[in-house]
Amino acid sequence: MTTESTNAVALHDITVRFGQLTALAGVSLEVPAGQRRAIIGPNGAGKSTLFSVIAGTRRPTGGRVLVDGRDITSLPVHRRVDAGVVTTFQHSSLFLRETVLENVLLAVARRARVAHRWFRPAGAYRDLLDHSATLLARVGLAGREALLAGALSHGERRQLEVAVALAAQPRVLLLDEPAAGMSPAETDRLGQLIRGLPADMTVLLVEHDLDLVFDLADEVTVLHLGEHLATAGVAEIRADENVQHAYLGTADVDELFFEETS
Amino acid sequence: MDALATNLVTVVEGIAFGLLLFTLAVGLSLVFGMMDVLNLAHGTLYLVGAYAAYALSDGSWWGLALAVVVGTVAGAAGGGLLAGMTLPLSRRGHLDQALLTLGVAFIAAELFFEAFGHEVVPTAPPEALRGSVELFGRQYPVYRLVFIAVAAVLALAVYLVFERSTLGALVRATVADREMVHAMGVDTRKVLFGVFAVGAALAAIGGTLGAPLLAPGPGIDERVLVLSLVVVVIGGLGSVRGALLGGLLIGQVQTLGVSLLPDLAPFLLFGAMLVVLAIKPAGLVPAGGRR
Amino acid sequence: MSPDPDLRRALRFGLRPGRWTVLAWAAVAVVLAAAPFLLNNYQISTLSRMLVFGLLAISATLLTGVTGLPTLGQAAYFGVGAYTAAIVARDVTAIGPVQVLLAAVAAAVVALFTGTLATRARGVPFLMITLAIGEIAHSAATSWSSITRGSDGLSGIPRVVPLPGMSELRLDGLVYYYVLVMAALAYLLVRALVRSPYGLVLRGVRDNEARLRAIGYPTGRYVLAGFTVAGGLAGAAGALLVSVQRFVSPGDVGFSVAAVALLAAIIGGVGSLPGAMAGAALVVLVRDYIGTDLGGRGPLLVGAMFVAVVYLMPQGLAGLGHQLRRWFSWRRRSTPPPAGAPSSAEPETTPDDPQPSVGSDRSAT
Amino acid sequence: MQTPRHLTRARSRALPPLIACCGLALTLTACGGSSLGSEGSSDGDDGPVRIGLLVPQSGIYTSLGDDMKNAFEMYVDLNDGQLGGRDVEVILADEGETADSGQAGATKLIKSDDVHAVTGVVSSAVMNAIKDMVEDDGVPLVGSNASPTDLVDVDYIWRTSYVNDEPGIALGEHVANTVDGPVYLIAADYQAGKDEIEGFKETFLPAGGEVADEVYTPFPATTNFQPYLAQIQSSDAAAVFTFYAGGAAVDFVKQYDDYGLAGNIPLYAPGFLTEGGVLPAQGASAEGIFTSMNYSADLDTELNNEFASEYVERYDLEPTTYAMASYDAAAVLDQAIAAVDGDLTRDSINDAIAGLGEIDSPRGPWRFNDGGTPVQTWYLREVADVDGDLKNVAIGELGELGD
Repeated sequence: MTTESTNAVALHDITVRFGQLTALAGVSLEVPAGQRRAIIGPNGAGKSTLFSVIAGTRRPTGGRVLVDGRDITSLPVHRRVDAGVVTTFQHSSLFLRETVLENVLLAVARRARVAHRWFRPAGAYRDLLDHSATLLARVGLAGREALLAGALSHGERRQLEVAVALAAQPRVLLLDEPAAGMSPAETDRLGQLIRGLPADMTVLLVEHDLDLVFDLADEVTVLHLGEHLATAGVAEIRADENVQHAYLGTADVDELFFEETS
Repeated sequence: MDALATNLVTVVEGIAFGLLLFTLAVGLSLVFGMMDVLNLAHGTLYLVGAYAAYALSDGSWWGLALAVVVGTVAGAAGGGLLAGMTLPLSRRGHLDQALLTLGVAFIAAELFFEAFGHEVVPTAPPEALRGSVELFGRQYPVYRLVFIAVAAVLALAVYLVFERSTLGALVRATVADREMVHAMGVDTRKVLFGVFAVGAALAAIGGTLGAPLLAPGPGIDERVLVLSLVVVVIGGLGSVRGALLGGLLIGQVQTLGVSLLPDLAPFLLFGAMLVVLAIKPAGLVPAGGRR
Repeated sequence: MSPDPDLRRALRFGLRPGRWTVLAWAAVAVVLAAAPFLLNNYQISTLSRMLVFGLLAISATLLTGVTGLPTLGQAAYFGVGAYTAAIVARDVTAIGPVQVLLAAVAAAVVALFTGTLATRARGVPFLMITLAIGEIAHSAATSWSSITRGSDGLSGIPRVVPLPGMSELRLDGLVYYYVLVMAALAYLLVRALVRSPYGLVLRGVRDNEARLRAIGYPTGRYVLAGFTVAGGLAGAAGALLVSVQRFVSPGDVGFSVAAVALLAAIIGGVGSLPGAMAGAALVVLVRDYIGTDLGGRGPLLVGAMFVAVVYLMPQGLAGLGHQLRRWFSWRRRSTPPPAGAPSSAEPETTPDDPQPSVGSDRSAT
Repeated sequence: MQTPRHLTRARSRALPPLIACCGLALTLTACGGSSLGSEGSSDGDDGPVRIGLLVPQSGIYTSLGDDMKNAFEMYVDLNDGQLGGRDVEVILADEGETADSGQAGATKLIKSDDVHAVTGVVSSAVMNAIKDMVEDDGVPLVGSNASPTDLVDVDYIWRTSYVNDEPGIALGEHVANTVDGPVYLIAADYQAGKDEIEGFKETFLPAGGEVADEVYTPFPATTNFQPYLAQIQSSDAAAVFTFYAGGAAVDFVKQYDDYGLAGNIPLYAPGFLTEGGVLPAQGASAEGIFTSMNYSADLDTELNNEFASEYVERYDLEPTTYAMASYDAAAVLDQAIAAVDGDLTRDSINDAIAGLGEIDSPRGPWRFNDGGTPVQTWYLREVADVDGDLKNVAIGELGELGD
């Protein structure tokens, strides 16, 4: 089994309670470095809560979060980014009154340690501008640099979300339903983008578009009612009785998985 | 024993001042908590009630009753006017609302002083309620005791309406999520106008009844505004219980606190607020709200 | 797909100012330089006062407009700066720039300490904490009479000496030039800051502080630094006030000065530096210059001005250009655009940002 | 590539500076005179003599401002529009409430309206704010109220009212002799309050008086005096000496009565506590309060009866010390301008004032001492009901001060 240190992300017995409601009940998980791990489960399974615990926006009631073997359970959000953990938001959360380029530049400037410079104009940092523009081109926003982020369509905002996250140079990238509200063409482009991510970057993906999930994921983790139901390769998960039961209850299993993939 | 008696009377005085602060602040808290409108003309609404008391209450019971009625109606009308003026600004954030309402406050204050003079005007309570009575071995004005009773009843009524009745539930729901209530087919604009008018009327009643405690004159509208803001922020935005708790706390700070720590007096009001905000930034009893 | 040759076009403040802007600023420079030759002593001292309050309004704009934290406390640091400069002028040196520097440092230190508490809050609690800081500073100025000489104020302040070796400035016109130079210097510093990466981070705090944290920024430290810089700026403005009126009293620390600073920033168009200067000039013009002649009608006029600005100029003075241009373009097209024509995809975002609301910002999603 | 949205704004962002500069250009064209030339000079012209009247017309001191404006204009009117035999142009400026507004008004009068002399000024903070400008520009200022104790060795500033601590000094000895037991000192926490308390102690302590306690209440925040009054009751004070004016005076006197101190613990104070408009607002609560003042409306002298009756007829108000001092300021200017032979300049007027001897006044005869403040008789007054109206009734003299 992979030793402790090579795991990019390890969760030990993570519990999250809201009063009486238990969102996560003792979830343990290990994601080796460089793996593309998808996390699926019906609504209310605790997917987003799990992400918020890893990203640091929510403190677990119990259990520990380790990244590269280091315990980051009590680290604030911005220190986790320094540790390489970067997340995108389910409802896109951008700097709507700044331009598209500036949205990415903010993350790039932080990484380049120039964010505190107060005298030279932002325009003087040509290399950072070019790097930001390159990232925008990769997510398909080439030419939209000068627009205000607030002026983007919903799909384009999702693309900018990913660009901003990549600009923070993550080692562990958390994508929270990146394809939500995207057109098929945009979803394909997103798939290519994720596939093209560097091999050493670990990617955790929460997504309802199962075609995208099964296409991209090395392994899939299924959560159900706050519990870790199963983790396995794509094939085993599709065949797993419990998973089908979890998704469909007792209904007939056929029509869920067997429609033709054109 | 003597010192205890003095402090007890001061505590009673703190309750009287605290209840006055409640009637002033609850309107501002609801309007701000619910309509998200920063109304800096709230102090002027106090002047509406106080000057009504000065002009109409001639020492008789009828005078006072007339003053209360006129004060309430004028206050409600003032509230409606302010609601109408701030409605077009609802999309533009608090700063524009602050600029507008402060402008209205400046204009209204000047009109009042033009009419009633820049002097502090005599606002004597009705004949029957003048004079003092024995309390803990000290003399205590009758009017302030009556004021405590009336203000307590008023506070209870406001509490019951807003926290216990269906109308109150509707209002609190609008505080929590205006869009959802609107989606349920309720014309939230009527609710908002209603709350603005009721909040303003409460401030005006506070002015009419509180005039003998805090007489109307130049600078009083700013003092009432600042006191109301402190009480609202300490109590918690948009919550009736918060306004009551905040009012009583500040009432004691401004009386008991001042008598126990006289040389710290200038710093007590805002020092107390800083302490509360440092511990609970959302106030003592934060309303649900979408803050 | 090589990226666009000059990306600076894609920055809010990236571009070199266009022909129009350079022309406008040149005109302003000429007028300001010529003012002392054309104005009498009273008008020129009013103009100096406008510059002082303009600088104070810019310190308010840095917090309210750029960082999205409306403040009612800048009068406290304005007062700290003024009293520091007054005491330095009386007991240490009459050299202006030294007074301004010491005043700015003193105010910045006070801002740093009080900021640690204030910047933990946002929205209404932040506004109220700054109001409290202002009122406590006002009470302190009144009661610590051993230092501030209490409510009657500190007078007997020598005239300002612009540079070591020069003689003191006796004529109001010369004092005006000194204030103009110092104010211009401060203005350019703030303008640079707004255009810098740091300025971008402050704007990020205003737009979406949660996302800023999620890309690695310890936002608290950046906001506290911004709060301290704004405090220092207000302190510098206080020092210039002392050079103009050679007197400082608790009145200069009170709520009315804090309100003027915030309102000038709003009238100017939140977030716009030239707008803040223009807003402060308008408020001082109405309150001090016109108000004194109206026999007590001053506050009435100021109130009417506020109401007028809110309704007639939604984006303040800075937004006036945008409004006029849209009004002209609508008239030139004579017929309004056909109903079916797709209105531009962009939602109507104003050139200088819709107002940051004190509470939660619902405009984002 | 879509035209970038913010490019189109570059032009519109140019407009705010443009607006600011045309506004300025407009104001420039409207006026002449250079601020780089010599100091403003109002020498040698033989037009009307211009007197600047700087009194509050907005804010909390407005009623004092009205008294001073009424009395000054009454004197000029009674002299058919002349002072010292020359036509007079009275230029009004609003002193307002703060040092800023006062300084703006004074700067306008001295540097723009180029007045020969200035009179008025209610607030001590404003007096401090403008004294350097008045001295440097050499403009005679005949102040008719504000008079901080530390305003000394000035050449162009005269005060027809009093010095801030004199009302206290006047009462000290009298209270020590008439009250057996400690006296509680309580005043508003600003400079005038401190001056009054220090002045009172200056004569009270040497005369054997004993102080129960000395407390200052935050100004202007305090409107609720109950906590302080409770402390007074629980102390062994046999009498109280206090200083309040305006709204605070109304609150203090009414609550002094409400909480049962009136009638049990005698109250002494400088006349401002019950002077002018505050007395009707206090009503019966003010009865029996002893105050010291340099004037009382019911002084039975031929000049005062004339002055008081004329004032009541014109303004339907009893004259106050503020009105009397402003009336005397007009008298000082009247006599000074008459004494000037040759060019009427700021300096010639100032020198004439310095040369004035005794000035007859509704308060009785007085003259300037070498500090520029009056040497005058102080009166003890008591608030009494005089056929239905409450008035400050003069019941004795407290001796002469200011020498």
